[in-house]
Amino acid sequence: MSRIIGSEFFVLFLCLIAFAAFAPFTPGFVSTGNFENLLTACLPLLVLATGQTMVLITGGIDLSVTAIIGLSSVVGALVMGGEQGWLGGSPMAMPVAVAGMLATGALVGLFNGACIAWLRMPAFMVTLTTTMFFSGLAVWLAKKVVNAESIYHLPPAFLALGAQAWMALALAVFATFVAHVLLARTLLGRWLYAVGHNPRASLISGVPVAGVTVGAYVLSGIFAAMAAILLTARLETGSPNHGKALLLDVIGAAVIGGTSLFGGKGKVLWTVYGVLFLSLISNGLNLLNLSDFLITIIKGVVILVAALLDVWRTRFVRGS
Amino acid sequence: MRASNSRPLLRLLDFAPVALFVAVLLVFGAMSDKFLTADNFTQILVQSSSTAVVAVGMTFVLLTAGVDLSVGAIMFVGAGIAGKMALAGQPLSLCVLTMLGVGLLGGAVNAVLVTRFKLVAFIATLATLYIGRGMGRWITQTRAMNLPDSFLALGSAKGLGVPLPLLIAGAVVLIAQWVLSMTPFGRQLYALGNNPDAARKAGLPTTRLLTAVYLVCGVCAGLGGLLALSQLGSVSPKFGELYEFDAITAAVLGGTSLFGGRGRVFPGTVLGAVLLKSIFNGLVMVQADPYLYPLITSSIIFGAVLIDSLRSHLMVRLGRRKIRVEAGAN
Amino acid sequence: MRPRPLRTRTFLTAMTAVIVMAALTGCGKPDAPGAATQPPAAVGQVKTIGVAFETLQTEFWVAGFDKLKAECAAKGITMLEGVADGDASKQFDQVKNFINRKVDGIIIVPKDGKTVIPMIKAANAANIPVVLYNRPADATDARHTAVAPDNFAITRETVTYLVSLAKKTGRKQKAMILMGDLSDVNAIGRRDGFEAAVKEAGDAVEVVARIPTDWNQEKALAGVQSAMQANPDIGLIFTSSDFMFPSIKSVLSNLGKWKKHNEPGHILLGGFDGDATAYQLMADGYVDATGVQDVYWEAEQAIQVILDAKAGRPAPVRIDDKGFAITQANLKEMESRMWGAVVAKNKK
Amino acid sequence: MDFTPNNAERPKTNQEPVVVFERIEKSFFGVKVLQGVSFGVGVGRIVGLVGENGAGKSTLMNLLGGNLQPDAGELRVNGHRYTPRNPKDARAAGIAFVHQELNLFSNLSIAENLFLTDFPLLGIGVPWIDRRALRSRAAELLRQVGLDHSPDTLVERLPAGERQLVEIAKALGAEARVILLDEPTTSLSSRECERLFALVTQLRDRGMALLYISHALGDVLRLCDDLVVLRDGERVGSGATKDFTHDRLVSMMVGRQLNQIYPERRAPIQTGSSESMASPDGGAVLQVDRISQPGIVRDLSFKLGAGEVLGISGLMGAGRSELARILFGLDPFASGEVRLSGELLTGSPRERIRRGLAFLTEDRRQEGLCMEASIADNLALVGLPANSRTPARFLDFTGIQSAVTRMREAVKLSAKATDGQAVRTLSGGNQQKVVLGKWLLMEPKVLLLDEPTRGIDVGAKFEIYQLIHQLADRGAGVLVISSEIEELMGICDRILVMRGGEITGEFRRDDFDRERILAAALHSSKA
Repeated sequence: MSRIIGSEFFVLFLCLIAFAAFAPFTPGFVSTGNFENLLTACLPLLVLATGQTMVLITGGIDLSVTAIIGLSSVVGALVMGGEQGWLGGSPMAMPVAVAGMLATGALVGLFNGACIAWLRMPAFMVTLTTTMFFSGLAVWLAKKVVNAESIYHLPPAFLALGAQAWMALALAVFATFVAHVLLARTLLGRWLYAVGHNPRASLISGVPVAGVTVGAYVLSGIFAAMAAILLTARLETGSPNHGKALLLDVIGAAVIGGTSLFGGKGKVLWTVYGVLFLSLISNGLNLLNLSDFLITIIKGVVILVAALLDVWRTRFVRGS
Repeated sequence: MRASNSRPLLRLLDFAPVALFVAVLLVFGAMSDKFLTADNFTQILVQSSSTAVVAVGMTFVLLTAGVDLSVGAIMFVGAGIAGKMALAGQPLSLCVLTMLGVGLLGGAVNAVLVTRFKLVAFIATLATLYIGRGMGRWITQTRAMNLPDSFLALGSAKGLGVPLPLLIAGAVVLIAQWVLSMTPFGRQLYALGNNPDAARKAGLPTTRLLTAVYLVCGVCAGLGGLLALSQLGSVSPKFGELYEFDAITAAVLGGTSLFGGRGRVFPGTVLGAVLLKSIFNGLVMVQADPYLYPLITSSIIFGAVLIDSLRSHLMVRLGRRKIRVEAGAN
Repeated sequence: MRPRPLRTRTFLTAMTAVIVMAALTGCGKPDAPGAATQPPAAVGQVKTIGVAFETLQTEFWVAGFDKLKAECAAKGITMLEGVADGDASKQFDQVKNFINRKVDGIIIVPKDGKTVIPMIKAANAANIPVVLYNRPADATDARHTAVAPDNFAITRETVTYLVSLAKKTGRKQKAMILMGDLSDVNAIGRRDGFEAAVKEAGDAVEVVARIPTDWNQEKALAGVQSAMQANPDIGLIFTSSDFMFPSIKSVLSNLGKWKKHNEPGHILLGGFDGDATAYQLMADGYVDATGVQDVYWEAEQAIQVILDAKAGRPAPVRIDDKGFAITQANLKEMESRMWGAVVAKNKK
Repeated sequence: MDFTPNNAERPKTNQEPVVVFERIEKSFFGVKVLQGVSFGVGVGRIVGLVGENGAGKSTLMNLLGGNLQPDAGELRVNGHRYTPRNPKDARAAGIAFVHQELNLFSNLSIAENLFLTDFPLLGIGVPWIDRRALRSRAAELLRQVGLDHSPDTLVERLPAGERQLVEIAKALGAEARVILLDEPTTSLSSRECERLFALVTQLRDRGMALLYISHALGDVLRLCDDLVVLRDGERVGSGATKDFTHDRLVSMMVGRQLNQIYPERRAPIQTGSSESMASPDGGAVLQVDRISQPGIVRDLSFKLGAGEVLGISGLMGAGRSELARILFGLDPFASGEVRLSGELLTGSPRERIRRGLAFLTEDRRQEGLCMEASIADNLALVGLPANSRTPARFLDFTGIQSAVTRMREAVKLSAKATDGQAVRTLSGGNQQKVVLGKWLLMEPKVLLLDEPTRGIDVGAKFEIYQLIHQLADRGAGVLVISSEIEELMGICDRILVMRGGEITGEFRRDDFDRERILAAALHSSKA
């Protein structure tokens, strides 16, 4: 018993429980189709939460991910968009656009990181304001450049990412895996944890604290851009609105997984479980045909319960 | 040497928030002759009243290094119930009490989660945010409710020539500032925010203090909701949305630290709230391009936060102990 | 809490675990206990319809939603619902869930005309008829039917009426528009309709305030207050949705400018939707005109299209809700066709 | 404050001490940490409580403070049974604590700190602070402890020593009859200590009972009237201070005959390495040449030889720690230059570490360790870059693991601790060993140590001294900053004395002299 509660697979067990709970009562829950939905649906969240995990580990927080999604989605579409796109039609369109999107994410991340690491501004406020700014910028861009709210007619090569479930899956899993290796097996990974534990001690021990912090936000930005790629391809549209609703889920998923908001504690694997759990719940509730306000309430309760379980089990483990 | 001549710079930065505020006013004033008028200013103040009140409550929580993301949801639930009651013909006074009661209740829930169950404030209130939003939509059935004019009357009523919302907000601010600076409770809050462990060792009633701040925050949310209602005259399903961020922003603009132990309600938080509203008001006045609103607003907020962090940065540097008095002007 | 070496294996194990779960569910027979409750869709007969709304945030959407519910109930159809809170991706999931549950038809209120296209394609692939309710899709070869009003035309008609009143005053009137969320097609359609009508008016009307409300009553309130402060002589206000009238009322009554259309000092008021609030305000004589879209008709059409499709009768790509501008002039004869009027009367 | 009432209360007849511990038993998870400990603290006495870390001192304190309850035995205060459930009860019983790490609130004024739990109010039940009364009462307390600051001064403006005095003023304010001081001198300069001791003696003469816990045995022997020695949760000795000598005390604490407190400092020869021939006067590994930073240090110049252990003495605030921080690149300096084995030393701490510079700071908790992280992670932190391979700096875990194990043995870390254990759970001594191990891992050319043995028990101290010498014998230069002159005299080859940011004296091992060193530290150099 205590082994299960103590083990880091705990949340995965919760997932199985939730799964078992839904299966009998939820029409269409247990079916290949639904599983594909579930999987494809949770991919953007997965990538986002993974990026967020790296920031949380350094003791920071990145609220700007949703803005990054909107902005890079628009940027990408502006590059490869069919009608008025900068490279519309050309074979180079897709690679350049993807590069552009990732670059956008990296740049916004760089800005966040610079303000937080070098100007010592509180991460919460910095990313809150940049969220406002860049999502505004995304709308403004689309409006001024192509005089539209969103951009359609993206190259098929790009849309394949969304159409072919396995491609999206491959991309997301790859990204997650890279993040995992980075955290668990590389110098930067260890430095991220060290900074999260104690920046001053880290600095004195020769950790380039500022650099590492910036790195975390840049990575988070890039991962947000990847989520933007997934969403844009899936919805076949570049739009400033993509992913707006995801912010709280992202942090929720990471924390449910067991990542600490105070830094130094967290794993990509845990986040994967957290995301899986949240997605299972919302997918199941959806199929149960509950009214949307009930779904919202239950979501809140789930986050609460998960947090309580975490507190309870850390006590439990300490005790035994 | 750098340290010595950076003192005036520090003094400059101390005034920076106010300076920025004035600057914003002047710029808009220069661009629209209607902006810098008594009427418009009272109007801005009235518009700020609800945000200010909620932000006051938020300041209490931030002082203890906590945060309350659920204020907007609490407002919504309170407004929903009060609205239903009003439409059912209940007297205004009862509705008002209900809103405050809902606020108190919401605060209590958060308090229990944070103090008894030892949840991180961010997560606990994130969850209550979801739950509250959901309940609100359920209560209102996501229908917009148009309230009886008695609410609007409340908003447009005047006491000694001052709009009622302004009077209420003013009273809240004064009381809050008095509590923070003149009562044992207030001072103990600062202590708690500064060093929780030491606070416990010193035998401060930490649990009671924490509980209190979340209750205060909840009630302020309820009251803020009331002020908003009294001007809107209706409850839409978006009521109170993103208020939590406005409140936090206002507090931080006013120099409150997110890490506890530092901050004032007056002038700080109030200033922040008013600044937020004057930006929007000014943008409308000067007929700015609608697409630029978010860009300009966020830039100004960013500037304010930047200045504040530079200031505390400098403080730390000056805080370094001097060992020797340097002879002469070297 | 440090990442220990050789975690990669654990990671892969877990990932496999996930995949295995996939496999398991995959093998789960479609007629597993859950699915069993679901009747197989018989040809020509409509058992279930999936309804995916982008939002329920205003009276207007709720009215449509309720009407659809009622229609389904009347026809003995199970209605599955989904509300996406303005998140296209979430809506896509909901639509996929419908498809996965083998519904006989899907009615979507899309976030916008573009993101909905992949959803339509998905439905096409599963061979399920799709109806876009109230918001059309951009040009696409994906098979669907859109039952939608012409935001532009209706708004233009409404504003033109207001302008004509403005001209009667003989003075050049200053005008203000409350715009919706600038990334919402309907909001844009209505704004363009407004601008067009104003342009035609020549110099009879001058727009002095364009306020972005993000469909938020409070922003609307603050906006109107500020604008009235800046231009006390504003004589015409148009709101892109009726649910923002309360904000306008609040400001104007504070300024003592909340006057009936036949009283002196009245400010010309126009809106869009034709909801209960608007009806009440028109009946009381405060609002001059509002663009009405025929919610009920749209709902009936939507359901009908699906029934037809199942019966093998193809429907046109576009069914226009002509809609109309209801004004103080034609209030009496038209109010029967104004959904808001019905709602208002039912409330009583 | 007038204490006669307290004395009056005290039953004159029975001579029972104010505080009595009687056969106290306490165990955690089945491990006995206190086994039938009994002793008392009499009126007008200073009782010194000494023992190694883990001997049970802190547990005793927590019992007295009401943070813990004894499994068996009883506590008595003024002859009455005393069963506190929380710090409040303790305060009510007139017991006050002065903790090692200060518990003041830097964002509040002195006065507010003094009366935080019982503010003077305008009226009973009126929650309105009477500022005037607050100020005057605070001023009175400050006078008693001899602090001449306005009560409104923010505590963040006070140096550590004065904060300590404020803590005591707090105790007086709470009308305490028993004051318990736990390692009160760890952050004080010797002058501040003298001031503190004077105050403590004065309080004793006023009829208060004081319990004094410290590792600084010299202080204990000078200050206390009676001593109680704990070892492994048992009282192994007690009695009037005069019956104890330093050595006897130590051997009681450690439980074995410690023939010396400082290891023999032998001239570095028999180590095989090439630098081994480097004598203290040999080639300098670190050259500091006229570095100045306005307001901090002026014209500092000195050499640190290969294989030399150089001590820096001086009062707190003489600029010793600041010097170290400047050398390590944490603080800027205006003019002058620093050379590491001949080449100019510049850049970030990271760069300097790469060049072979290491720095053990005075603040173990804040700057030395990641308290929540594991022992292994802390030990490995500095060595990580060396153990990572391009591309992408993948970590060589086997290399790291072996290095960690090597270091654990090198610093003799207690065998009980597992690699995965969080350092927070270790004793001060073991924590310090982890920090040291972290730096030894990189085989530094120059090691800067700032108060390396502060708050550490005798056994661990000795081992740390040995490590220092071993490093020097391997040809590294070691710079030791310490407030304990005896310590420096015990382990250094040479001692520099600093005052007001300047070097005011230099002593070679053969002419070490406590008095002259202190003199150089206090007023203009006589060296």
